[in-house]
Amino acid sequence: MSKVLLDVRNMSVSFGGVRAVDGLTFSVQEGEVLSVIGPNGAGKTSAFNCITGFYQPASGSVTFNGSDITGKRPAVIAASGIARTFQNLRLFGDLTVLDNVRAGMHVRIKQNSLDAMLHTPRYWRSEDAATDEAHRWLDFVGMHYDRTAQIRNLPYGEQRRVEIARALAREPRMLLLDEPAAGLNHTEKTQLLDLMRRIAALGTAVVLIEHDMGLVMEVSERIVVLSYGKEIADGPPAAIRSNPAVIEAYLGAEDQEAHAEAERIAAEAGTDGIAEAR
Amino acid sequence: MNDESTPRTMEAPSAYVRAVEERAPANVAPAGSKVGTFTDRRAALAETASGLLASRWLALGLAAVTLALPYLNSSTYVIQIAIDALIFIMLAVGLNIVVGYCGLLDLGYAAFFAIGAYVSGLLSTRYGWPLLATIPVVVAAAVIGGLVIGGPTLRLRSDYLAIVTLGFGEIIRITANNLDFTGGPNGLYGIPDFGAFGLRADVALYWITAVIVIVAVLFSSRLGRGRIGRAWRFVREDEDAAEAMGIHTYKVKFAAYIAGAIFGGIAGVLFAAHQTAISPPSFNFLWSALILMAVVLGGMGSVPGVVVGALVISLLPELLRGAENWRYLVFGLLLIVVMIFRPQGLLPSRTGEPRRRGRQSQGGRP
Amino acid sequence: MHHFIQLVVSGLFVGSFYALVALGYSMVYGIIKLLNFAHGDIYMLGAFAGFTVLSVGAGALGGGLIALIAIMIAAMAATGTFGVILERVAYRPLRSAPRLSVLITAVGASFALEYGIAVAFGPNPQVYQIGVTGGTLNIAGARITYAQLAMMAIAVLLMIALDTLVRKTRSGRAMRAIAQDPKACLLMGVNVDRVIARTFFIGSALAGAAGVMAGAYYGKIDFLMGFVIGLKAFTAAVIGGIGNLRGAVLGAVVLGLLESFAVAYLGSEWRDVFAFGFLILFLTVRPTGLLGERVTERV
Amino acid sequence: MTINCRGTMAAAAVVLGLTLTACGDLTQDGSAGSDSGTIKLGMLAPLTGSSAAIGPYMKHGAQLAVDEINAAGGVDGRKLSLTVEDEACDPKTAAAGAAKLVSASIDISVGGYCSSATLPTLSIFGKTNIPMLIPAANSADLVAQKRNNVFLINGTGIQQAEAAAQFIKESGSKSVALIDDNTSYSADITKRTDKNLRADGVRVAEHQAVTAGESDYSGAVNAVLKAKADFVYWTGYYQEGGLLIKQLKAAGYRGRIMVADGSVDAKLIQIAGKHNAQGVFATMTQTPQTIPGGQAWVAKYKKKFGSEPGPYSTQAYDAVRVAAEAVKKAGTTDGQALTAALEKTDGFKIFSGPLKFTPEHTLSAGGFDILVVKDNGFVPNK
Repeated sequence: MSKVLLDVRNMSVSFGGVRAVDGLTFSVQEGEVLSVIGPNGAGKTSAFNCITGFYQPASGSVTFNGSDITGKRPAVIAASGIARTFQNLRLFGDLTVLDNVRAGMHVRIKQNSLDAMLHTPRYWRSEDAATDEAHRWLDFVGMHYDRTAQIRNLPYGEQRRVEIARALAREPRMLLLDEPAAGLNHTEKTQLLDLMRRIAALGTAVVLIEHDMGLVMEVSERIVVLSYGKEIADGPPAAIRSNPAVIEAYLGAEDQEAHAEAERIAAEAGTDGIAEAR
Repeated sequence: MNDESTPRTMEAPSAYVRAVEERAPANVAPAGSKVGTFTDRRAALAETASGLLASRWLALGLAAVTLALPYLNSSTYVIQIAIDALIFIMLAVGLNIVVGYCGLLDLGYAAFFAIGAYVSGLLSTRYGWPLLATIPVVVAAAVIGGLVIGGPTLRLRSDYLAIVTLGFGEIIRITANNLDFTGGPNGLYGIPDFGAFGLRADVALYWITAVIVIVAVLFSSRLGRGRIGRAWRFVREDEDAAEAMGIHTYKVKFAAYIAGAIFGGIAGVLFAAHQTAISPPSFNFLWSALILMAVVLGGMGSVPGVVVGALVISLLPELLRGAENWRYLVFGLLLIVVMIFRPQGLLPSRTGEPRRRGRQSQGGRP
Repeated sequence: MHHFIQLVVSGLFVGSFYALVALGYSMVYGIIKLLNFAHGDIYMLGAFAGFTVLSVGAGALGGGLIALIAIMIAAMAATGTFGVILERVAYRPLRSAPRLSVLITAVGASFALEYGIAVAFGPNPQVYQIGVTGGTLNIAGARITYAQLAMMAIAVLLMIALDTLVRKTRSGRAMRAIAQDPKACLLMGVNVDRVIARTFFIGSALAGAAGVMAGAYYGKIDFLMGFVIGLKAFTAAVIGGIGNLRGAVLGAVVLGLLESFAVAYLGSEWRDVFAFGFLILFLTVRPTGLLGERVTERV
Repeated sequence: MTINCRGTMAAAAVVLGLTLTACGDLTQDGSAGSDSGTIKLGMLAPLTGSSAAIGPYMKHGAQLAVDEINAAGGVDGRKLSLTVEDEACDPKTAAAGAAKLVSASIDISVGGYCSSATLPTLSIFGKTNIPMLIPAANSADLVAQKRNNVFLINGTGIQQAEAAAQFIKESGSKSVALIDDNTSYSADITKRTDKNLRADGVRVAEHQAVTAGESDYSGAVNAVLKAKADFVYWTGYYQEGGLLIKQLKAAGYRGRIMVADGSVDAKLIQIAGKHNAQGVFATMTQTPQTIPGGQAWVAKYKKKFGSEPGPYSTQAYDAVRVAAEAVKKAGTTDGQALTAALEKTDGFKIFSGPLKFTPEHTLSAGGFDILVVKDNGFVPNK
């Protein structure tokens, strides 16, 4: 189809003897909507964390847009064009909605400390441009509430939207969404589906971790299935639906539970799956 | 201060932004609708009070009163403690950058104050430099101090920083006490001032201090609202999320630490000029703790709050001369009580949006 | 040569005080990741608690080692209880608050303790009316007094007791479990609050014991005596690997020895500069400490 | 350019918590000597902080002299008044206190306890030409700037060091260890004693500085033993001095020990333990307790304040008397005239002997005695 944007080769990471990600290899094309699915504890979030630099992969390589980003600092990886959301919302709770979105623009705001102290024309220009752009992104995601309010006072669904707006404001080539539909009602899920299509239409590749199979099948062009940290299937939704290995992985649930628990405890990372391992 | 990574331009809207504009859905949120804000009345009241204090008119008025003080009362005593208070304000807004904006607990802030005082004192008394000329050297020394101590520790978890900075504060004080070069325990004396300009020496120093401190307060408040200031708050709120947005958190923390060091260093120059004699006991842990107290009491991250906090902490002992032990006992209890019942301080920072200037919003909100 | 041994003896002696205080630091840190800034002041409180007991019941107790141990147990009960109260009043309400808030609260508690004692007992030092006296022992040319030996023996006994408690008993297992994963413990029905309170009790009691020992051995106590030893104990805990109890003891001994030699070769006035400089250097090179595991910050 | 007070703006300044008293002159320092009216004396003394115990001794000593002089009709019919401000042994507090005294237009300063806290007050009093008769602080740095309004009433470190070196030499010591607590007062004495001893050919084997406020001085003790010193001179305060003596004795040190005036306190003996402290020497300024005939003064003091006089009571008492004498000689409270009168003072009787200032404005006659611990107190040696 088109150019390979992200190329993950043979990536592994383990916690206290448990291999959370075990020799994972997959790639993402430019502008593609790809879902990563798998039973609980299959290593999806760990894989995300390795790609975005929050975990150091023990082995393997991650190439993005032609350059090697394996083991780089999260900030460097983000600056190279990968944005992400978190499984449990990670917003700046004390700050306003607009400030949260401005975070995504941080590396693009053309202003230095001197401008800020002296309030130069450049300061006002850059601040106004940032504010305008933040409003546009909030419009884009359909954030309907007071944008000058502290974000922690907003309903959950709206916070989800702001987190996506913040990631989009990074102007990423690729957006990683970690269970964006969790906790949303039916209407909100429909809106999310629409939003993801509009994001893809911008030319941004979307990589989605999601448990809602209806959503996944609806939006994905391709699906990667993980189990025990390994890829077991890769293909279009229709093929995945009838893949025996996938069905086996989802049905053989007893073993999975134990595996999931082991990974969770080993990662020592609460429910989110990100420990600061730097 | 060096901000992280080269910012890409925002001047010309990228193809990306244009695409967004074209595709933006028509059903835009009603601007400023208050749906979903659960702020209770008390918080709203506090916000109004701090809003009033943060308003530029009140700030201008206070600056004017500060500058006019010698016309109101020029007794030696009033000028003396007013300069003390101004220097303390400068220290508090400097520490506020580190603790309030960026959320790094620095318990050895007096170290930078000491570096500033000693460097300017040494250059002026031993080598006859005019005090003004020592300021660039002081800034350089403060930056070096910040690099040495921040370099290894800012990578570590936040609570290590607290104790390492405390240790650093002690190292600086004890070293100044031990070296003959720094005058040993008696310190340095006979430090000149900036010049009298035909005025009474202390009044001239008052005005110089007032101008420097007013500018410092203004700058620290503006830094807090700009790009780097937002980055500090992002780091304070959630380091991981900030990293995920491309913010190099280590460099951002460093910038805060160095900015704080520079404020502390310049405050040290003013202190040396004011006291004419400096000695190690002036830079002990108690002093660092008092500055922290001013920041916490006033409201971490809120410049108006921190200024008020600094005024209270520096003038209260003068009003209550002679109750020292009780004072520290009350301070300690106050720290606990404030943290449990009002962690945002007396005048918390406003969460509202800054006003706009320059060209009006085009699109986005109707 | 005998000078060398003398320095080792001095280092071990000072190190055993550091160790008792460092243990409490490390325990509390290990279990709730709180840097209990007031811990050094609990050591001071222990010394004053012992002093008070001594002034009230001086006649009844007489002198000597038995009286000292009785006073020590009383002071340990007092500081232990105080530690529990401190945790309940100042730290527990903030358990889910940002870490900065709790640190500031701990600084506040430290201040309140120091100056509370200054107000209650006056700022001037107090003299302990009990002393451990006795002869001197000669080991390879180095002198060690029986008092020093007694102090070190008590310290070692307390440490062994703690080690056994943490490793062998049910409540020790609960402590280690909470240090691993407090949420899981809560789900498994462990009374987390009670275990944390117990940790504070034990840590504070150890510091209190060290305070009484210092009072009895040196004979002089004052309200600021906990400040520097608190810093040193933290340094020791970091050197050993914070959260690791055997590490705390090892770190304390290493720090005591290092200081002893630093004083001999650099002069007393540079001791603290050396100790804190070493801490900074150590954190740069090996932030996890001698026995520490990889530090992961829970987010 | 004198500017009038404006009520409205004054109200605004109250926000800053400042009391408005006067509108001074912004271009000149006011220093108005007078030859009538009350003679105002100001004193900075440590009323809080680590040395809070000393403040009342100084204050009472000075008050006693003021009351005596006033009762005898004052100075040329002019009464004396005394204002005391806290210095807390903290430079910043001391400077603010000095400014407060200047604003209260005192004529002469008779205070100053901690040297490091007194140093920043020199320029504040100096600007308005107020003579300073410093009763306690005695660092040589105080007179190193050669400000002509500064006079030291207490014997200086120089004189104490001379007395100490003299005694050490006469004791026939072969090897001396000097220990200070790294504060200005203490380090000054050891440094000068060191110099004097070397000049006299006595071997200084060890020079240690310890940190005040701690408990374990085994580092210093080890160093003393290693150096095989037979004479230890401690120049810090009694808290650490007591511990040091105790630990030296416990470690088997058998030589002589001497302490400086900061350690002359009954608590030294308590902390060191009575048996350890016996025979410890001390260098001390002459006190009423040690001066023949001083008992009457002590009785007077006790009757008035209900407590024993303490360190620097006599020096504060003397500072006031010297001040009064200077006003009497000069006939005015003008700073210049007072300074001239003080420089000419010769033979005025104070506790340490007949008063005459050296060109550096320090006492010409030392006034240091050697005391020795006997039972629970210090008594004159020999």
